[in-house]
Amino acid sequence: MIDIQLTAAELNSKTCEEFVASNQAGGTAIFIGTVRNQTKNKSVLKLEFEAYIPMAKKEMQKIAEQAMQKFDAIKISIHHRVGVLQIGEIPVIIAVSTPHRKAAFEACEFCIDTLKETVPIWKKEFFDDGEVWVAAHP
Amino acid sequence: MIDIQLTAAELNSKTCEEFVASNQAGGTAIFIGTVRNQTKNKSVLKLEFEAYIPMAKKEMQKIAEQAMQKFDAIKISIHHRVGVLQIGEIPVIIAVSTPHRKAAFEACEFCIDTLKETVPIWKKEFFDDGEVWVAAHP
Amino acid sequence: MKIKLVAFGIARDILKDSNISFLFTDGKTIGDLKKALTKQYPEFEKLASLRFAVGEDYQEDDFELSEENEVVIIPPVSGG
Amino acid sequence: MKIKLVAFGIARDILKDSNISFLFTDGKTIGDLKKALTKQYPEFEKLASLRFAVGEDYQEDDFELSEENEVVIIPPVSGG
Repeated sequence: MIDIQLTAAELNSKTCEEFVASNQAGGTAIFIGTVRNQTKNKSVLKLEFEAYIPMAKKEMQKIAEQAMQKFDAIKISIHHRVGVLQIGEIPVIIAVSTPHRKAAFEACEFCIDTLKETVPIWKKEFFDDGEVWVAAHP
Repeated sequence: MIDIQLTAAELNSKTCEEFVASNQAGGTAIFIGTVRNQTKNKSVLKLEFEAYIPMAKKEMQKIAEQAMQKFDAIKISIHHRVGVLQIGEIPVIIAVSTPHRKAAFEACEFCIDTLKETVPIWKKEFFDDGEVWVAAHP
Repeated sequence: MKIKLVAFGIARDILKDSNISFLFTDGKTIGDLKKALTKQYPEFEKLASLRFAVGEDYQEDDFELSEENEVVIIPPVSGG
Repeated sequence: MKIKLVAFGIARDILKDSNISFLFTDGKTIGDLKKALTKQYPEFEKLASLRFAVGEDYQEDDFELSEENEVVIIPPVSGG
């Protein structure tokens, strides 16, 4: 079972944890991204995420399906936020339940790594002296 | 900063997540163990955990300190439960925040792997037809 | 061929619009579009990557376009 | 030497008590204790591992015991 959300509302890890709960699960791994107060030693004021929403949801679904197969996961929940986020807020949560714990870590890491490569979501960092689209340039 | 708890009370991942929250954190990895309804294809009715409490706390503290150093973690929270647990209940939660996500996964996995090797806690599985101390025999 | 282009992130900044109608005459594939687009907007060449989507899926350089296609420019993603 | 032994988990089942006073005459190290204990309670030999703690820390075979020590038997752990 897969739960994908792309939303402007605040994310809550409990929602993801409860979705992936299962009597067959021996372990659940959760990754929670948070907005850091700095990047490359520069102070970050806030972030803004924008997404090509229908395709982003489709790509998130694909990642979850791949992870289900590859790691024999029981349930996967991927939530991503869009809009303006302050320091300490949560842009992404990934929760995976599996029968054994090793696979839970592997699947969770696979999902966040792949999400960062393929899902059409863009992050802009705001500094004192300007703003920049993250990772746009080499 | 390190937060160690060994308790008969129900565990809550939110408590661990909130402890490890930090403005310096880019990622938080959480592992949640859950009681499975079966082991080696045998139905489990319930589990009971007992601990040599002072030493178990000391060993949990040692693991967290090692992980802090080894993976440059910001904060670590390790909670373990003792007593009788029903299917689906949570015996262990480990939360780690780090500046970058890769280290969060590595540190979290290190903590649960090491905990299972060194912390004096014992799990008894109850079946229809008896009970067994887990991992006691090769 | 005249194509409807949709742009997000830094691609929108480069086009100075989130939707434009783009005319290109050499060829009809995504690869051809990329060449024509980069020629007209050289800033695209400085990006770490440049991908295109049609029908909410990534499409490769050899994908053949038709005038009905809406092509979405996908600059380097940075979610998570 | 007479040592106070504390037992958890399956070790308690083997000793049939969580606290016993154990007398052994050959040697004075943890290794010697292990030998004497296994001789008297052969079931310890079937365990996947057998460790001992003094002062809330694991101690190796060469650790020298004295009569004041409380030795905790640590059968294979299975937390998490």
